[in-house]
Amino acid sequence: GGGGDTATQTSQSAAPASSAPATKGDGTLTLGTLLPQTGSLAFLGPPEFAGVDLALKEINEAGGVLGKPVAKFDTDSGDTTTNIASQSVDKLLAQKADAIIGAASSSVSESVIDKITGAGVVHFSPANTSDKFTTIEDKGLYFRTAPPDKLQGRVLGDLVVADGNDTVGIVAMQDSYGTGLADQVQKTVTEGGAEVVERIDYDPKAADFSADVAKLKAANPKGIVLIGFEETLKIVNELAKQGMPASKHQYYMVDGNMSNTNYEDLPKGTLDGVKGTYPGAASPEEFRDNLMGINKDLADFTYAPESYDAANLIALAAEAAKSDAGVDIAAKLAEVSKGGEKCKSFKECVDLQKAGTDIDYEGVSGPVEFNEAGDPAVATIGIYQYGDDNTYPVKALEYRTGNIAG
Amino acid sequence: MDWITIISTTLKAAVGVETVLYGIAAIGINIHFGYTGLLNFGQAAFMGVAGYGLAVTVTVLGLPFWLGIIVGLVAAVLLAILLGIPTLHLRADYLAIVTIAAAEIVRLVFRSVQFKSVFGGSDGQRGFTDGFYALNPFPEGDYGFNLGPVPLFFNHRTMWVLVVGWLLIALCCFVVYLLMKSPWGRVLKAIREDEDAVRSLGKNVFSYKMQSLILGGVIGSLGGFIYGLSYGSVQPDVFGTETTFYMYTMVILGGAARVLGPVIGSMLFWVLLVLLYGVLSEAVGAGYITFMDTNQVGAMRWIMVGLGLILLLVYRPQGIFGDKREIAIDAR
Amino acid sequence: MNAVPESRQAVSDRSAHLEGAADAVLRCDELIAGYLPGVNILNGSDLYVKEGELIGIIGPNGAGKSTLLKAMFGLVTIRSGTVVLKGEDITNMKAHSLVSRGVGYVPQNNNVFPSLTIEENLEMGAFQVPGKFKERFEFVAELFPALKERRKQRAGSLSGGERQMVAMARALMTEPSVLLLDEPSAGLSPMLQDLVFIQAQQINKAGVTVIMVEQNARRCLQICHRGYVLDQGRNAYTGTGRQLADDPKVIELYLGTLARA
Amino acid sequence: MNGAKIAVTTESGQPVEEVTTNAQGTWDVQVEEPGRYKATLDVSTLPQDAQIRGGSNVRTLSVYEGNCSAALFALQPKAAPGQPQEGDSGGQSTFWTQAAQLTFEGFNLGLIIALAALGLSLIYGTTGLTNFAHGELVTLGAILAYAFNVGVGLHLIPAAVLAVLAAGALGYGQDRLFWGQLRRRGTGTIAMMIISIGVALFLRYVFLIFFGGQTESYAQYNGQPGVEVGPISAAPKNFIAMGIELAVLIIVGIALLRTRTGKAARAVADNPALAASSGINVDRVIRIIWTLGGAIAALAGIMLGLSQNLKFTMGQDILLLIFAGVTLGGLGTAFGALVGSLVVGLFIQVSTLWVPPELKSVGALVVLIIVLLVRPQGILGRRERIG
Amino acid sequence: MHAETTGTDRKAAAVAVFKDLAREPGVPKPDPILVIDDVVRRFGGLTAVDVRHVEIQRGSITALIGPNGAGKTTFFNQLTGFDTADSGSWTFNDRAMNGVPAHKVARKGMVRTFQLTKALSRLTVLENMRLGAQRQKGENFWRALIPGVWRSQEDEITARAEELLARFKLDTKRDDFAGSLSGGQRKLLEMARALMVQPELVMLDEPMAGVNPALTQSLLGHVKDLREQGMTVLFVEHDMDMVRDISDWVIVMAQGSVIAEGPPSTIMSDDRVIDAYLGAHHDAPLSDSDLEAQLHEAEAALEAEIEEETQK
Ligand SMILES: Nc1ncnc2c1ncn2[C@@H]1O[C@H](COP(=O)(O)OP(=O)(O)OP(=O)(O)O)[C@@H](O)[C@H]1O
Ligand SMILES: Nc1ncnc2c1ncn2[C@@H]1O[C@H](COP(=O)(O)OP(=O)(O)OP(=O)(O)O)[C@@H](O)[C@H]1O
Ligand SMILES: [Mg+2]
Ligand SMILES: [Mg+2]
Repeated sequence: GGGGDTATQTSQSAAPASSAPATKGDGTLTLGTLLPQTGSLAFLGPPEFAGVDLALKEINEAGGVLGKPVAKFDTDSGDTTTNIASQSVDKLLAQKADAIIGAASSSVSESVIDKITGAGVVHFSPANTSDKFTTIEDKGLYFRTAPPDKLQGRVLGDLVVADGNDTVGIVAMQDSYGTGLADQVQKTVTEGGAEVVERIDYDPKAADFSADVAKLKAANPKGIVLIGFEETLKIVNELAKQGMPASKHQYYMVDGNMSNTNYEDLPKGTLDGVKGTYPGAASPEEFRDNLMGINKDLADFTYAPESYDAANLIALAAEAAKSDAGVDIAAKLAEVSKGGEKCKSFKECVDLQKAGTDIDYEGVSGPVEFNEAGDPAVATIGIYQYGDDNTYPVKALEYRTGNIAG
Repeated sequence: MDWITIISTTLKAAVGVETVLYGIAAIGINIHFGYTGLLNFGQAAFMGVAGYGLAVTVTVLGLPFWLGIIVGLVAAVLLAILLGIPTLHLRADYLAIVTIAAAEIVRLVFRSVQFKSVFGGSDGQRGFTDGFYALNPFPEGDYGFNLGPVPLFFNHRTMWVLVVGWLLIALCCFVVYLLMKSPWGRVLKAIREDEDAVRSLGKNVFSYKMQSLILGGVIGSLGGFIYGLSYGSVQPDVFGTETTFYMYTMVILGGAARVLGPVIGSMLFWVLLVLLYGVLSEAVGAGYITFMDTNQVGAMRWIMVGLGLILLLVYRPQGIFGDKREIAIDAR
Repeated sequence: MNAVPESRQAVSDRSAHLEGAADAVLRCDELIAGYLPGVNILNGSDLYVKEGELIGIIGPNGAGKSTLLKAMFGLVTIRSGTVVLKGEDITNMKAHSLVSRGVGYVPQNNNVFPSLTIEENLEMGAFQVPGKFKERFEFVAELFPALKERRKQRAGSLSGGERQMVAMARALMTEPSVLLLDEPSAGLSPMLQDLVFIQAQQINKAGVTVIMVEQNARRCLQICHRGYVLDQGRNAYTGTGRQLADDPKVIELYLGTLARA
Repeated sequence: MNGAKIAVTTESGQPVEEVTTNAQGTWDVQVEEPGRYKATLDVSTLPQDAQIRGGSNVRTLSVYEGNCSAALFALQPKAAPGQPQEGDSGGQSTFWTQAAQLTFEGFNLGLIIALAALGLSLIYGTTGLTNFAHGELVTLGAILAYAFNVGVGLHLIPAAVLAVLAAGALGYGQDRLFWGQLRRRGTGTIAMMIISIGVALFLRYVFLIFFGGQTESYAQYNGQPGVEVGPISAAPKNFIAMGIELAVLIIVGIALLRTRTGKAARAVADNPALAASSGINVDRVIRIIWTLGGAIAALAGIMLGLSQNLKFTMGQDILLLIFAGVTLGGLGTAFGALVGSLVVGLFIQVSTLWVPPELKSVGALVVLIIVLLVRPQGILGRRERIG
Repeated sequence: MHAETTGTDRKAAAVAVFKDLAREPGVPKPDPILVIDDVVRRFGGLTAVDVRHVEIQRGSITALIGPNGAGKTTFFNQLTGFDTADSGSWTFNDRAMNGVPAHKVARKGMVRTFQLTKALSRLTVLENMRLGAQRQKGENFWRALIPGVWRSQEDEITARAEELLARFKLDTKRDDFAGSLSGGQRKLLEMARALMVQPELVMLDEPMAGVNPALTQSLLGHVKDLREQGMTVLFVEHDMDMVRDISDWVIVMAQGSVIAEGPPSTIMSDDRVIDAYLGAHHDAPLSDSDLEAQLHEAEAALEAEIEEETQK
């Protein structure tokens, strides 16, 4: 990866003392990424970087933004156990980034949002799901394409109930993604008349998950909702070990743990019949092929679509604003995301824009329409089902689109 | 290669917020470990209870900022007492494991779903800094100067944090300097060497250890405040064992039982971290290094940091300021 | 560190001293050694010991007696000078390989393994000759019956004197041909002190070369063939044990008159 | 359930529609507006012997624009009057089943920790080095086995054997080329401790580069289904792994107590200079210990990987537990490490009977603190003499 | 001999006091500073200390002797609060002291040294000494912050420390780390540091083992001076010359209990003491004839051994 990152830094004359955040821009749209290369979410880094890289490749092939190729600087967000994200942001700001894509972890984003938005730069996360960001003070500069857990939780909860699971167990990773989604599922499921007999929030760093599963087993739910990231593999193993295979209990998964190629190594039929919800209207297959073109080693695709959409949206907003300054981009982001002629790729959209048409970018991760808080307002959730080979087919069982707020 | 950015970020890191907050907390560790020989591996917990004390007081209870600071300090003192009473009678290695365990307990409780309404779960708390920034004497804008072509600027918020932080560091160092030259400090150092001997000379070892634990813990808590105030938020995982390990590294890098050791160690650590990353990521970005991709730069940085640490200590086991003679004395 | 007593009469001249060294089992020449960089503790001491000799080294505290033994035994780095054992240069050779060449050593401090039992301590003494353990164990158990009773007790819980016995016994496990003893009688009851000195003599009679550092100087000089007085890292006096014990200068500076009173 | 009547009303009570369930027991109502609706099941239309679980026959749902919303009325056989409701009984036996399972899991985890702790304890015991890189040695073993297993394509068993051998060799090399050199230079144990943090960082991120950030599993024994043994259900691999772990622990423990090299190792731990004076080749003993420690750590890693899959931080994640186990048992004793680790493992797992699993380490750590307060020298440690 | 020449009332007084005392274990003294009753300490099956009744006379120098492992050090540990006795009680200056923690014992004026020395390795010799001084103003946290408060006291302490160091021949080592001292020097430091406390009762555990005899002799003079200043000294020692020279009274322990008490001259000829402790060659330094005899003995034994070997 990393093609086309050569930034033109010659224009970087000394910054004038006590200058207000740049509002004009320097003519080049500079993107910074603040994504996990290390730390506990390091496995999310490759797909996210690949998503951004893919978008950038397409944008620059289509002529760039404002007539110039888009520059990009990659940095490491680490995780919250080290404070390197802050240093990374310093670097990106020093390099005059106009928008920063990241971070994966809500906690990390929270720790740097003041710094980023304080500098008048767009803070655009492909993965934050914490509901704090809806109300956070962000000067209107914070956006996210993250999978909206309210809608997904609702769809998933509904699915669980509709499948006739009167007793449900929820096993959720203990962070804002896991607990947010789990709360929504629990609410929907309970409303729907089923009983959540066990809700387990686990520490993703725990040495093992046998106690968590033993607890679940004691409650013996009919349906089991697994919410988390790739450590779900361990839980699936543990479920099999403790005699709760997918053939006896109906498992449900979510976007965070569905797109992991490691399941293919499980014995045939381990995940047969498991259902899951995944945001995005399109079949992910073609997109995945494109991503593999960027990074052939990808084994997990979580948040790649969201990252891709983030980069595209920023670029389109910059085009619409005719400026690469963060504040200007932020002002246009909502506009390009909704209300206009629908278009799906940067090239298509930018051509429409050049023709003076109002556009509505429809992303890989969903329709992406921003509300005032910078959160996506509409989303499409696909429902998939695993087959005997532990993979799910290209085609979803069904798609549900809805307003996230309800 | 964007050398200007690399140099600028590196130089800023040398005095930046992270250097300050780790440096302060490391001064506390130096009191514990360097002077008294207490293996406190739970310094992060002192930072944590302080940060959370402040955050919870302001956001959950809605009390003013300075009250939050008081609550944080009291929390740190209480933690010290709570940790100290049972463990200070034990051998040093047991104190280590108990403090690690206590720190983990504190962290896990902060991040737990059970107490989410108080501590905010894994995302922590935010929105408690207004009181602090209301005191900011710097009008909005950037402050700094150009070092040749290298711009060195901080915005007004950072400036305020840095001024307060470095003043605190200066104060702490001064206090440590005074104390460690005094008979009080002598007792601490003696306890580090052999408790029984000190006891036989009529000093209340437990009381001194407790004083040391509290003092170091309170200084550590200042680091926690700086963290919360500069980042505008507190998160549980920041206060993990890793943080404490890094602070130990800083203390040893600078030279244990030296007044300025932890501060210099912290500077060195962050400079190393930022410089290596700047050079590596720029080299990869500019295509000078082709055997790595973006995803590996972060890892490569830590590999180099690991190597750097190893080399520094191999060639200067006593740290920057340490006394070679002291190392040569067999502590066994 | 430099003020050497002026009256180095007995060894005023190195060559005179070393005349006898021709057929020495172990000899040190001009040893310079120390612990900290730049600080020498031994400032060129010479020593030799002939086959079957019993040598005593005495001197004030901090003179470098223990350092000299450690240097010979490879536990302190020698900065210049040589140590020769039976014609072989053993300067800075590792301690364990000296043990296999038949040198035994009883350190002054920290001379037991605290977490090992007495029996295991002795077993470690016979590390290179495990086959002989039983036989030698019987031998030392007879010398120090207290040890046999306590064979399962950890050395860390022993009294000061009991440790000293273990230390001595440990060194006797290998049947060394050269034995270096650093204050073997310190901390022992008068009865056991007697035993140690007698034993040293006996061992020596059986053909073992013994070098003994002692603060129980009078006793030491009484039994040794030749003695060295070490001061500030140099040999201040040498002579036969009797000569030294009667030398008024030596008495005044190093022996004191207490026992004579 | 066929033929049950369900009435759907808006929240305020205006009727929307009434439906009867079809043969599959499902029903469907189309509503015009998004909002909150009530669905009420007419209990009288249910079969005689069935009742609604939970009792309430009303479901209040939110229906959103363009979406459907499901409501479920779960039925259960009506209990004969006077008989206790099903679900209350059997609570006791589930508790004990769960307790049995958790105890088993406690041993399972405890043995793995013990194995890792043994390696740490050996190295700490002989060299005084608090090795913060030990977690990475554990990871190293797991990853080496992965490389032989998935990379080279060997079956896991020969791959594991190779990995343990290789890790032993690397342990030897580490001491030979690195730690041993440091010792020779007279580097103090504190400096070495910090150096080990450096080594840990170095290794961990080398793993990240070569292994990647995601979780992987071995090619064999992956997702092995469990078998029921009494109240316990476990995969066969668990039993075998536990057997191997226990055997290794006991053999090494006895070897340390009984063999000459084992005793020499303890002697070196006590006093290296005196050990050398006794004719022990200190460097050689330490090298043997490093070799052994590396190999045992690797075995622990493989076992951990077998039961919990592999990740580049797997060793780091259990390091705290390893330290806890070592300290709890009393520093420097092999059986102490075993007992201490078992206690840690057991408490982590069994405590979840009462505390939420996310806080399971808290339970174990609290116990650790309490034990140390009662027995400051650790479970098997002994007091020293003073003066 | 030093003390004899300056010999004054104290020595005379002590001699007078002890002259008429019965020579039996547990004999009451006219003015005891320390009174010990039924102190027992067991380690597993081993009874290390089992002392019925002992009194230590104020202002005297009392020696505690006994074979290795008799329980002398353990006894010290009990009295000074470093170990908890299984049972027993003792009073110091008529105040009950059992269960009092070690540092309080020291503050009350009862200070001990350690047989296996405890040098504070990474403090200089001078700092080691200074630490011994009591009631230092600068040892309080808040006062430590204001150097003016403690500076002058520190100077006094330093002066006193340097005086003692000179006497103990450690003045050249003043600024070296205590960890770099030789074995004998550590012993000296251990004792000098205890004297910095200026205790009423100083308990020395084998203070002179490993100390050069010439120096020992001059230090004994110092100890006698201490007695002149009113200090009470209780010491453990295996060097009979020293015991004979300075002690006013000797207590003998064996297998944990006190088996005999008496003035040095008579105790050395007590049969039990000779059997249990002194052995055959106790009374005088070996004369040459003794030595010869010994040698012959040894030779004979050796020959017998060799013969045995050869016969096998
Ligand atoms: N912690 C302990 N555990 C077991 N036994 C012990 C312990 N401490 C001391 N002992 C035993 O108690 C006895 C008395 O020991 P103590 O150190 O008091 O002897 P001592 O009279 O001082 O002898 P020495 O003259 O050799 O110093 C010894 O036999 C010793 O082995
Ligand atoms: N580990 C060490 N580091 C630094 N200096 C040391 C060390 N050990 C001893 N010395 C110094 O070396 C000198 C000689 O010490 P050594 O132990 O050889 O004396 P010694 O003659 O054996 O005295 P003693 O009779 O007291 O045992 C002393 O001045 C001491 O301070
Ligand atoms: Mg010596
Ligand atoms: Mg003793």
